[in-house]
Amino acid sequence: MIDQIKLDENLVAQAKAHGASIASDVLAFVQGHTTVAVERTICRLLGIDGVNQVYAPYANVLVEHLKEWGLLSIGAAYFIAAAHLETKMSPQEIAEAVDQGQLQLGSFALPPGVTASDVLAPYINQSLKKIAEQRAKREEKIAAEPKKDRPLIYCIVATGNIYEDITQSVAAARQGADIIAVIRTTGQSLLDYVPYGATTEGFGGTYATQENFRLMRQALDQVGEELGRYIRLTNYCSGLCMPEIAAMGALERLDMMLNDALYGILFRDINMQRTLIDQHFSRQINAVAGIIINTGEDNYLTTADAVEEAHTVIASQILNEQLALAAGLPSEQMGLGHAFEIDPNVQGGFVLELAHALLSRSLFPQAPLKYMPPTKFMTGNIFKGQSQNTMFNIASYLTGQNIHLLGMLTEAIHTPFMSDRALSIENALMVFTSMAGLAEELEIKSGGKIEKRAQLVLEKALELLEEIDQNKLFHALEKGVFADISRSSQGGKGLDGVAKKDERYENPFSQIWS
Amino acid sequence: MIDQIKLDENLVAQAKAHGASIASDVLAFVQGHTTVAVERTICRLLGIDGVNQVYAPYANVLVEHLKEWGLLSIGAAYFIAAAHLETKMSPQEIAEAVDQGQLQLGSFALPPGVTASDVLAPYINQSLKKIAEQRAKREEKIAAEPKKDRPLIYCIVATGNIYEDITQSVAAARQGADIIAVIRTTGQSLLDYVPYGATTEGFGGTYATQENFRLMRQALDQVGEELGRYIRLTNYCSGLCMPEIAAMGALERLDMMLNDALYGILFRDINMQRTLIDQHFSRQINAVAGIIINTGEDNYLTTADAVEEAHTVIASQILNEQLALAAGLPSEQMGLGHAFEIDPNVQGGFVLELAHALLSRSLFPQAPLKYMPPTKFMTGNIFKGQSQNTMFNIASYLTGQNIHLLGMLTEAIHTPFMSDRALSIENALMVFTSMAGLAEELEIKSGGKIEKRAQLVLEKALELLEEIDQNKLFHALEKGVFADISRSSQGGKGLDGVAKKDERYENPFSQIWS
Amino acid sequence: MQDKNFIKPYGDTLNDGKIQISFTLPLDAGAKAQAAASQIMEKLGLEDIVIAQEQSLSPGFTFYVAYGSFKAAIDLDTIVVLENEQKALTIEETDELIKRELGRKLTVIGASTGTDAHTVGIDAIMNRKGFNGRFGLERYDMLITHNLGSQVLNETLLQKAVQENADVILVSQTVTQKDIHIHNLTELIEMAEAEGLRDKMVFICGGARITHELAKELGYDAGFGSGKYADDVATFMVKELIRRKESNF
Amino acid sequence: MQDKNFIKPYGDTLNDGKIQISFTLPLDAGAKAQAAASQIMEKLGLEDIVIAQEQSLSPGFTFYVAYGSFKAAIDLDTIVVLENEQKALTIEETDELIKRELGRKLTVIGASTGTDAHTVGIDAIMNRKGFNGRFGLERYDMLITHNLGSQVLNETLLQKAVQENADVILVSQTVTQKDIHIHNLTELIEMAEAEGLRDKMVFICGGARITHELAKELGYDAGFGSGKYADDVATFMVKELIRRKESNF
Ligand code: B12
Ligand code: B12
Ligand SMILES: Cc1ncc(COP(=O)(O)O)c(C=O)c1O
Ligand SMILES: Cc1ncc(COP(=O)(O)O)c(C=O)c1O
Repeated sequence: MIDQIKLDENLVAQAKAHGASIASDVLAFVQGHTTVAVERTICRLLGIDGVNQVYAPYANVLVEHLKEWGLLSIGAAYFIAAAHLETKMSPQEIAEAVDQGQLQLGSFALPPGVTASDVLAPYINQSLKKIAEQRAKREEKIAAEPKKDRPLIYCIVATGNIYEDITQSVAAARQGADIIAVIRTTGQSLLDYVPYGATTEGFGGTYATQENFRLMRQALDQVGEELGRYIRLTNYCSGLCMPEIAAMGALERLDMMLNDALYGILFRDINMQRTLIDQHFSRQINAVAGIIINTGEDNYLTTADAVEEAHTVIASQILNEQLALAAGLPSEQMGLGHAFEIDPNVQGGFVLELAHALLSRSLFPQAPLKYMPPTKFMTGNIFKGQSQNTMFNIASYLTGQNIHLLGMLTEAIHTPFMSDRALSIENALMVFTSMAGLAEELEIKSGGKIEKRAQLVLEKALELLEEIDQNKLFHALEKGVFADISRSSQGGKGLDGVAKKDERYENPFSQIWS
Repeated sequence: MIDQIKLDENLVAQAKAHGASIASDVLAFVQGHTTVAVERTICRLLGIDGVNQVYAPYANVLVEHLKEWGLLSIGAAYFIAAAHLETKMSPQEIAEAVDQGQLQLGSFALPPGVTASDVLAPYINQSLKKIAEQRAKREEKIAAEPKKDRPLIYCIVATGNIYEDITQSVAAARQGADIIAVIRTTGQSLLDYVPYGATTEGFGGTYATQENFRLMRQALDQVGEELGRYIRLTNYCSGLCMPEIAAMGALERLDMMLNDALYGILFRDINMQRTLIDQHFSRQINAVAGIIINTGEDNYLTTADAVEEAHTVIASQILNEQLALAAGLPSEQMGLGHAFEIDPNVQGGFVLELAHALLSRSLFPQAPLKYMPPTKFMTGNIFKGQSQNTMFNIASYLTGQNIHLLGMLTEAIHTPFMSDRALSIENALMVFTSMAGLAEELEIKSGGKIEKRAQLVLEKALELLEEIDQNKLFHALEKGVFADISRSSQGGKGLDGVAKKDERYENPFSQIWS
Repeated sequence: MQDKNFIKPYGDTLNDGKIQISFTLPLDAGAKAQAAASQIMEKLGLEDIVIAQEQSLSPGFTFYVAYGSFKAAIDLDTIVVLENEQKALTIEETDELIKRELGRKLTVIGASTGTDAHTVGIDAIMNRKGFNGRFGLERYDMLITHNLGSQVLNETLLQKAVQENADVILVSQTVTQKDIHIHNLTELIEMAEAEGLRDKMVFICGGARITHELAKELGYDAGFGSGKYADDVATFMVKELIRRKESNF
Repeated sequence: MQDKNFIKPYGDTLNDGKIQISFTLPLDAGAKAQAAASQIMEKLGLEDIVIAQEQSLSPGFTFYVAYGSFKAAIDLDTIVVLENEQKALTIEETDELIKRELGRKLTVIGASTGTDAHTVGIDAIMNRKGFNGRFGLERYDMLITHNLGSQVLNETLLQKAVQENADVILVSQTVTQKDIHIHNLTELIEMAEAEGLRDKMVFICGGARITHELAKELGYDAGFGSGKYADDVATFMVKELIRRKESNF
């Protein structure tokens, strides 16, 4: 059996311990703070939906109002509860009234001893119930479908138009895709609000909106019924609205969410305090909703070298793992990321890829790993691209990966056409069919290059984690340990949306889930 | 190390013993006969070249003349020697005189005790010298080039025009091809003469002519110098002129020749007596010229099923091996054929392919095996074709094959364009580079499916060889044991060119090489 | 373009017209060859041209991969479905039809002709077991079949046809390089015409690169390419023989 | 066609014109869609059409792979090599030229603009280490460079340019879907014009899908796509600045 590799258990334990120590540091910081995004998420989970006349979401309207009046640190739940107690208005009515200038939330206060959780219990429970129902529905559908002894085929759609996305997704499902990810339009992650309604105008992707989630979920459920399979849906809870999108996904039964503790900091220049607070609440939501997170370690290798920086992927996986555990997200929901990004012209590169893939596989035996295809060394030569992807499909299959992000032969050219996806699915299914059973027939040479390489990368990851643990994560990010990118803890976008929690502060949901 | 597999040595020995017994039967028959092609070959090796006014090769003119006068069974060497002794004319002059109706060979006879070999010694030695020189030149060039730790990339050219073929071949060599095979025009194998001169009008291939050989050899030597590599040249010595082409190849320094004991019988409906006699002499020539033969077992799998009929490939390889040994051709020159022809939609088909490839590899450890790419299940979907070929490249590399016939993505459409070949070479080189060293890192599970499959196929091959041995080869071919094709020993083309040897008969070359 | 009967190629948005192209130019890679590549894309009538890849194959030859949008549109209303594209009858239906309308068994002679040694195609049509699960003509009760195999001379094929009093001739051609199939197929029809056989028999050809249009152009009654099986051929030939019989009255 | 300045695509024989095509039609697979596919090949001006593959992608969508021969030919004499395709100078040559002809250091400001977060392209041009072994602009003694990174608003870029008294603006755009790059690039030029900066600075854009033609159309001085490096850009900008200086006299 090839999908196992011997690791030095002592090294593994040390690396994970450093990860846990870093995560507990982060947690301590996170627990003392909130953000506008967290507060908007609470609003949404209390049932505040819709947009006002200038298309501002009511959740934003309410939270902006708090921020304007310097009340952010006390939190939305507190004021909604207080206003509700006094006016008997629902959270939605309260938000609309705020929008109309009819309410000033600062004028309300909770009587001593009364908590927002108590006051808002009916609203809270309604959301919890809806999330639980969606989770149960997913579990039921998955239990009913035939099990697959191979990676799940994950395809992206990125037309920018939700209706074209649906056409593409349904076709992909019929061709054999197991998971559909609707890629987000460029720029959405920097918006400090979630757009509303069905959208048809994105660039390099489609807006993540609750209505778009609903439309796609419906279409996939329908084609899934027809095919006797459950088609999983993925979107991105990253960027300045990370936890809000987590909430929307939980309500609309998304199955996976791109959610990385560091991605926004590194690749979108979002402030690190903001991101780390947001990701914690997002993961609590994902955890309860049974949503698998997909982390973004693959991104490192699009700028840094996949051989030299292999250990940063491993270190980051451990960080993501430990931060996820800190948020109550179990291993079974950790789609930790890695990627097949070694230059295909590197002599013996495939051997290294196998070592890396097996290292991830063995470090996180319970986790549904997400394996990303070649992107950096894809070229306009789509024929060569097709064979690069074949090699990737083989590596993924042999090493027992779980979430197999399909490489597209046109990666270097455009977001996928329907035919690109079909050709790529055909490629993967052919490999999975023809190579069925191969992993069981092969064994890795004990003490050979593959084991040695895995050991080396693990050692280097441990060193890096040690260093981060010593210097603290914020400082390490300032030094630029990941993807050759350095970020300052006071720089980046969204820092003004961070607030230190007041002692009156309450997040009823986090309380339940902690 | 993956390119080894455990075989039951006892089964191997039995199978080879049956092969040897079948071959010795064939040899007994062959030794009592000659054919027009063998006689023409003797003419050519005695220096008879060129064509007459109606473009008939002088070798044909002379041998037709003998046939007309019922002298075939005494052989060309005898009469040329006799005429030479009397007229002092060179073999070429004799042939020309016969063409002009100026000589009647039947009127000459050798004095008792005088052999053709003695009389013609200067002419014989001249050919032998030329062949030896060409062989030495090849060996020198190969010794000077860097060794390759991977299969040699074998590409076909098939434009029908020798000059376009050269353009294509030179480009392919630059792209990384190690071996160029000039595919023959459809129909040439049924011609009972070898066309003359440079040709530009073939269909699905280019005429095999001595001049075409020379032109291509020159072009490849030139580009090879430039690249610091030796580019090998291949053609077909099969069909009704099998041994003549062997001779031409020996003189023009071809490096490999398609030459199968059964191919012509099965796939061209050439009479089996004729083919078996011709192949023996061909192989003697190939042997002395240091030319690697390529056998055609792959062809079986284009009509028969690759899983069910895998054992016929093995049985035929053993037959080809034993017949080659009987002709003095060493294992190092046996490019025994097999093919990657299992439907890519067969569950676990790749595992079977590995078993088959390893079985061939292990049965003939010294032989430079020729591995053929997918053809039957190639479709007009060139993108899928590219990944089928990637899987083939991997199988070939992992199992340590030697002569790697490159699959073309356009296999189901047309003979290769320059770009098809370039894309295929790129595909193979990428696999060989990226997977370098992988075979050493993997081991085959002992007692697993791969070993069991190899054992099963070997058992079935043994059974078949037993049956052929019992019934004799002619009879087995009548029963249709290969490729679902049956042929009668009295049917097919070219039987009228076979003659039983007279006691005066002499083949000076065969005598030297036996 | 709004008319539902006009269509364009589809990339990821309706009517985006996206097409993928690749070709080699007999030029060295570089600015000049790139410009020539773009000109080719323009002459193909494409817009939004993307030259995605330029790759030297050898001095003097450069390979391009490109994408573009097809400007024109196809009017579906102008498309006529060909006579050999009718729905195939089952074996029973065909046998029944022959019995009813022609009242006798039909004789079919097939071969892979000229120097062509490919038999899998003609066997797929004629042999009992057929291909891809579609049975061959040998399985029809009302057909007498003779499969002459491969490398059959046109002369031999016609001789046999006369000898057996054939109703239908089936010719397979697989090798098409330098248009050898056109040469072979034309020769057969010319020989048949010379011998006065052309109208006495139904002439059908087939092969991976044969289309119905090509067959008609060459003077055949029909042509069948890949994805066509015995039932398609049987349906056509029987209907054609019935049509001929009827038009003779 | 005999004229050596006319060329056609090359398959395996000079002037065979062979081109490979693939596309999807929004139609169910079958005779009608096949006919439409052939019509598309004809409208592309191709002959010897081979529809090599028909493959259903989903109900309503069918994929085709086809080959054909290009009827037209390209007249190489009509091809003009673009101004940004000149041979690149070395770093030393460029520095030397700046010293000699302009007599001062030049200031270059670069960014990946709008919402575009791709930095590898602009870094390849600007960062010291460059790309594919070709050093970046930071390595030039006579250039002062500012790489603002990604997701930079056009506004911010122009502000910075004014502040630093820039000679050259470098803009990178990688995401091109729904023509967002055209929107971003146009906006920048319009803002520059409105602020009277357009002629004071050399505006250059780049990215995998940017061509020189497109750049010119959008009002830029030059555009550079893949396979272009810092030396190409440096050569162009210096020559352009010298040209401007000279034409001002
Ligand atoms: C199998 C095969 C062989 C086998 C043939 C064995 C045999 N007994 O038939 C062998 C190995 C012997 C062979 C040899 C050669 N082959 Co070959 N071969 C193939 C291969 C791999 C498959 C063809 C096949 O069997 N297809 C399956 C059948 C069922 O499909 P089909 O023929 O299209 O038939 C269907 C329809 O077309 C239709 N049909 C066919 N005939 C007819 C007739 C009628 C009347 C009707 C109604 C319908 C009909 O019905 C069938 C079912 O749908 C193809 C590549 C490929 N993957 O397609 C190359 C291919 C056909 N071969 C090719 C060539 C060039 C050759 C050689 C000439 C090479 C050489 N120079 O040595 C030689 C043949 C020499 C000769 N004298 O002909 C080329 C042809 C290129 C071209 N277009 O000109 C191909 C395309 C490979 C390539 N890319 O170079 N080949
Ligand atoms: C690396 C990468 C990323 C990294 C970027 C990391 C980083 N810091 O840059 C990450 C993972 C973050 C990423 C994200 C996304 N990506 Co991206 N990514 C790529 C990838 C794999 C390689 C791009 C690259 O680095 N090329 C190498 C550089 C050196 O090449 P280059 O940019 O062409 O630059 C050269 C020339 O063009 C020129 N040049 C470039 N800029 C300039 C400027 C000037 C002034 C000059 C003179 C020259 C010049 O010089 C360079 C050297 O020759 C490509 C696919 C591919 N293989 O090409 C996709 C690709 C570019 N990404 C794509 C997309 C859609 C995205 C996302 C929008 C997806 C999403 N919705 O989330 C996001 C970006 C979101 C956003 N806000 O922009 C698409 C773009 C499709 C299109 N044409 O519209 C591509 C093509 C993938 C695909 N097929 O879908 N991506
Ligand atoms: C972890 C993660 N989050 C998010 C994204 C998408 O980017 P954005 O959040 O800017 O839409 C990616 C892109 O691949 C990613 O890997
Ligand atoms: C062993 C062998 N000989 C010959 C040929 C070529 O056929 P022909 O001799 O008809 O040219 C092949 C074709 O693949 C072959 O495999």
